[in-house]
Amino acid sequence: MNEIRYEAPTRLEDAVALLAGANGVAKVLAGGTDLLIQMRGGRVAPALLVDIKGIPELTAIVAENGGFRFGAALSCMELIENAEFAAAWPGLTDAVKLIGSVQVKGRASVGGNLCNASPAADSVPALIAAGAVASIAGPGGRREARVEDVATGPGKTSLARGEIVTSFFLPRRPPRSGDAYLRFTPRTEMDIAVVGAGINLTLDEKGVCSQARVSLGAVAERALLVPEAAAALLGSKIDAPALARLGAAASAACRPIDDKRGTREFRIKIAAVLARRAAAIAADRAGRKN
Amino acid sequence: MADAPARVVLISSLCGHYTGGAKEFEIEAQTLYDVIRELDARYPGLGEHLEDETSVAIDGEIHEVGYYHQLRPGCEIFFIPKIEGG
Amino acid sequence: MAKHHISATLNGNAVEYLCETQQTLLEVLRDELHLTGTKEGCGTGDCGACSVTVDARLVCSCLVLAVEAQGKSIQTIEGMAAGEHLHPLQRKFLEHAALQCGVCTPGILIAARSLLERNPDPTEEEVRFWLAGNLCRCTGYNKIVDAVLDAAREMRGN
Amino acid sequence: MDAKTIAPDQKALKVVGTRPVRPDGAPKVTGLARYGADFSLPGMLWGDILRSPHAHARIRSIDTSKARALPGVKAVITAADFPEQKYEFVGPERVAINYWHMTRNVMAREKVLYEGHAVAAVAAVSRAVAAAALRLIAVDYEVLPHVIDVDAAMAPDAPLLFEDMITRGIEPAPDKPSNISKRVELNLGDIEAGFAAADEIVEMNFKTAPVHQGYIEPHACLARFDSGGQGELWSASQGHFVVRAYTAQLLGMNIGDVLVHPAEIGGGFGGKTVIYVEPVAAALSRKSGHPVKIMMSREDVFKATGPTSGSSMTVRIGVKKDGKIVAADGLFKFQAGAFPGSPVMNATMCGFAPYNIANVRSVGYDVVSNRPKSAAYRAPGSPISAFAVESTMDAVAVRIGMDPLKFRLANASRTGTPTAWGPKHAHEGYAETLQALLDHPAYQAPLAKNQGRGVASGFWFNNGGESCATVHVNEDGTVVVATGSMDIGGSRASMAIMAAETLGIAYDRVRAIVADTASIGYTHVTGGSRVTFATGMAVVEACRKVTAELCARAAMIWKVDREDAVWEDGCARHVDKNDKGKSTGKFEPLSLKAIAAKRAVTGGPIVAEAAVNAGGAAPGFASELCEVEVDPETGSVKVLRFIVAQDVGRAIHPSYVEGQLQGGVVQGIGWALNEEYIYDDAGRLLNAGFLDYRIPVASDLPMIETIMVEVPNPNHPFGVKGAGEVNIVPTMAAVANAINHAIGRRLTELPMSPPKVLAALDSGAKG
Repeated sequence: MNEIRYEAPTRLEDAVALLAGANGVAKVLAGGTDLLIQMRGGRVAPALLVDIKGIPELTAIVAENGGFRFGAALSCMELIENAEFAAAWPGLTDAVKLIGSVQVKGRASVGGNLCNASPAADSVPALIAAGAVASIAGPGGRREARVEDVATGPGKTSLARGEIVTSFFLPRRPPRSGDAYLRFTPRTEMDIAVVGAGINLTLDEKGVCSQARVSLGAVAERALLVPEAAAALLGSKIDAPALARLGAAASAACRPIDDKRGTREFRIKIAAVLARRAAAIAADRAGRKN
Repeated sequence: MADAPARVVLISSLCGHYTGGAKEFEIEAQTLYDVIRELDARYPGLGEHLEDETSVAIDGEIHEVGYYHQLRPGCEIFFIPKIEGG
Repeated sequence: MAKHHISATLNGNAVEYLCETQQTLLEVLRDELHLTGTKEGCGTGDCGACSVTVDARLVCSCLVLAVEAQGKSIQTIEGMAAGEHLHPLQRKFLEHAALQCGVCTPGILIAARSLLERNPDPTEEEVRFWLAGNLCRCTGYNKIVDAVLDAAREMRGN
Repeated sequence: MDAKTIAPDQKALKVVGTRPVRPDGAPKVTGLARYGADFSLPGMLWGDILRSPHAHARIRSIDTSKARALPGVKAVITAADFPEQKYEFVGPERVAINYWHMTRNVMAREKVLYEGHAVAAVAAVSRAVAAAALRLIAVDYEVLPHVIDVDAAMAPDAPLLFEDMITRGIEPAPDKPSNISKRVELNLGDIEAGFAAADEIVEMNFKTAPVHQGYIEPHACLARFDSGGQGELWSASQGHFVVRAYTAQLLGMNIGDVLVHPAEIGGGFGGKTVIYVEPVAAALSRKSGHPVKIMMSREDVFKATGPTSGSSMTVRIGVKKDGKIVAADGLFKFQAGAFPGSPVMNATMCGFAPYNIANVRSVGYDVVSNRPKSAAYRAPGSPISAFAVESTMDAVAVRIGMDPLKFRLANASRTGTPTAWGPKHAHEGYAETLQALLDHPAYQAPLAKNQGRGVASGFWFNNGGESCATVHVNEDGTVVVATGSMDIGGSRASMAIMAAETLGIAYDRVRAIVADTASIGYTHVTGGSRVTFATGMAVVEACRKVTAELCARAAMIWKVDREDAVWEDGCARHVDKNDKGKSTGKFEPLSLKAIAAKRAVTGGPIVAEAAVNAGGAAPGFASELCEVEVDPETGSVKVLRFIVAQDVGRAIHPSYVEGQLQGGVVQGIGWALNEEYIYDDAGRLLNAGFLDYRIPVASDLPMIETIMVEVPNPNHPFGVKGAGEVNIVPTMAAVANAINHAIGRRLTELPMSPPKVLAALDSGAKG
């Protein structure tokens, strides 16, 4: 039996040093809800596990420049139980609520959801739409990256050896902004997104869309930022024609596969439906007058 | 005294195997034992098949095959497939 | 190999155990500590039969490494009743016949208690969504939801 | 949750029909109850099983030497460690026990026939060592072409699982082998003349996916077998007596040398009436000289244990304009899995059973393919044919513009109605379930856009059969009732209720237990909805022997003739047999407790046993109403409301009967909407887990409303018919008919998952 070393450092630099200096496969352990299943299934056989939950800044949630910063290893339950955060980012909160069961959310983290790099990760399209920035620490020091630039493909990230995503920053939004995330699954819960759509937008005094970000999940090798879809909303009152253009742009951006969770054709159709519905919810949250 | 004989029907599609296709019989019997013995006498091996592989409906009531079943004069007996539940 | 020596609190009592890194909390609870009330239904966090709380947080013990429990407080089904006095949820599950085979019951009771600690007056929909991570194949969930709502009513004292 | 008793009570019942707490309740809510995986013994080893990565392959050789050499490994076995079984001829009607097949399913011999098929097993000092040892076993496979789908498996050029299998049930026998293990046919009347007389004929084709029973407890057992040729098993099954018989047979042991302890069972639904791990653990224990525990993983449960069959079906129904059905024709092709034995015979029998039809033909095929061998699942076979028949019935009702419940009522079978399998129906109950739905306000309630309402019905043979019970009167007048029936959902409570009722004492004076295979006589499986009926009859008979004995003891105490003592309301009372058995009042009645106190001086312990082969089980009928809302943009179906009306004969413990109805319906909803096996091109299962094999979760469902129709069965002392199975029979069709009502599209393939519903919406085809 090959031994697995377990370390639970309380200082970030120690964690980085452990990961950078490891010989053999080294894995970051946050919630473990993906990693433990991969280990059980024999898909990963790490020589070292670095448990980062003991590092204070990785499980903190703080206000920063009118925005929010939360630790990458903070459990989903702790995040969604934060009333201020839920009020400020209802769409992202909805997305995090959809990550597995209450039990899974009691362990799983948004950092893990991103770094596991599943194209279907629920929090990722919502983070991308929100314009979230990931803080990363590594042997070369600290850096920042847009969330859409972290995952590069199924199970693959742009993180260098020894790098850890430490926290996410969500900037303050202009007034009359709203975000929403919707996903499609056959069951109401305990399911993996067949398609996910995250939208974050801002309306001007007249109710015209002045800013928008649209992101789609599970329709490509990674969650996509879809500027063409956002463009369909800009300058509109999120009315029927704009929503139709949004749906068309969303479908056009899809490059999905057939798999056990959905067909290519189905995903392309549903992407349009969810994008339209998410945009309507976001607009209402932004205070649109109907 | 000659009671009305029992009407005996074999619906088991296997029975053709033993009876060369014959399916309906009239048999003088007081108990199911008499019926099974009589059929086995006519078609050697059929008796054991009926005991092991079928259930029996006597006037519509379904039972496990048993020698002890008393038969009323003129009753209807169907040997039917065994039902396996979940 | 060198095993980890873990000190934790289990159902209110200090406990120590040895474990290997890859051993889950579920495995240690059942195989080392012989508390078999916590069940393995899937081993992948999809059925909730192994639900326990760690520092009052509801989790699947199949998705927690035993080594992670160092210094933590673990609650299992064996610690739910106070001596001979059943927890109201346990009593209501019996009164409502909310179990058939009963193998999912310990996990559901732990999950339901965790819900009522946060939300003493849940709606039927809130109960159904909170318990979505606990599969039951026998009951269709009806009587489980009834029992949880009734227990909540009693615990609120009306 | 109202219970509707159709027939008036023959006599007032005091305990039957009440809802007491089950005797085994407290251990099950405190975690103390012990299930299959919860037993351990000193020196115990962990067993693990190596499984085939291929759907179909010939085993050239297995090299276990490296595994045996690994420190901590105490035994390694393959099929060579099990005696060969002789090929037994069994009739094509039966879901039969064929040990030649069974031993090969437990451990592959010449070939592996599905991904997950067991090929070898190890026992080691830890789970980790056992897992490592499996990786050291080298199996040389010759991979063969495979076939998954039933229609493909029936094609003339299909790869053969058994090169010498000749279809049974066809005279003369075919000269070529095939994957078709048997053909069955039932006939009533003249099918061609029937259709010739029809004004309208509807014919439709259907496909259903295999679905797993989905019990939450994976198969698990602990075995302690010794070199002296004896052994003990702690096993969670639906029948510890059949586990004993099968295990003894597969190990070449005498039945009497195997003792099986009934662990609590974590769900079965038919899937635990067969064995997988028990003989393997036993063989490992015998070889290693240590106790051995095996727990299946959830992945193994999906890949290697029996789902119910998938199917391909055609149903044709002919009617007169007035709604009278004149002919019905069904073709049912069932996947048996890797070995013969699908429930297709049940399907052919049950499909048209609810209806009075003069001309019926029902043809079934049992077909093997490279997937796990099918096992029983809740009313095996009947829900599958009912999906086809009840969907077609709905289409016929639409075609002739008749209310679907009234259409069924007009054709409902009653006592004396002939059946396709021969005998006439001997019991009522179906029409009452239809009437219960017709009378329900929900049936006429308005529906919103994209909502629809559907109904369907079903039939199932509740079973009887062999059961044993022992009743002991304790020194203090309490009573122990022991039976051989595994308690899978409250049967201890129903046994205690029937005993208390018969003895005339309080429920809490009776304790019901499940005895091991050495402590009670043979009792058939907990399945076929038979326990409350058959084992209940044994319990009542044993209690009556006890009351007779109590009367004899009372007569001795009073020094009167035996015939002058009768048992009434829990007491022996003195009567005058010469005066029409009038009560004399000469002696104070003697309670059970009082007589128990005198047991020694009146002859010693008061104990009675009863062994029955229960006959006269009455069939179960159910009718169901489903309301759905369909999302026209995604094809997602939400069940808004569900009502099940089932004839249960009599509900002994109504809460547990309601639970059976609710549970069966929800399993049917999963079967209807999401559950399926997804295979890749190599025949490997892609969704072997609860994440992607989607059984319903609490938030998917509404409350399931139950109507317990009670038309008592005169053949049971309390009128029991059986409640466990028929509730799942109509469900898939009820959902499909509701979807058709909502969107005007007839879904004919299960599951009716969102992509299929959306495709139907996008296609022009109106249902």
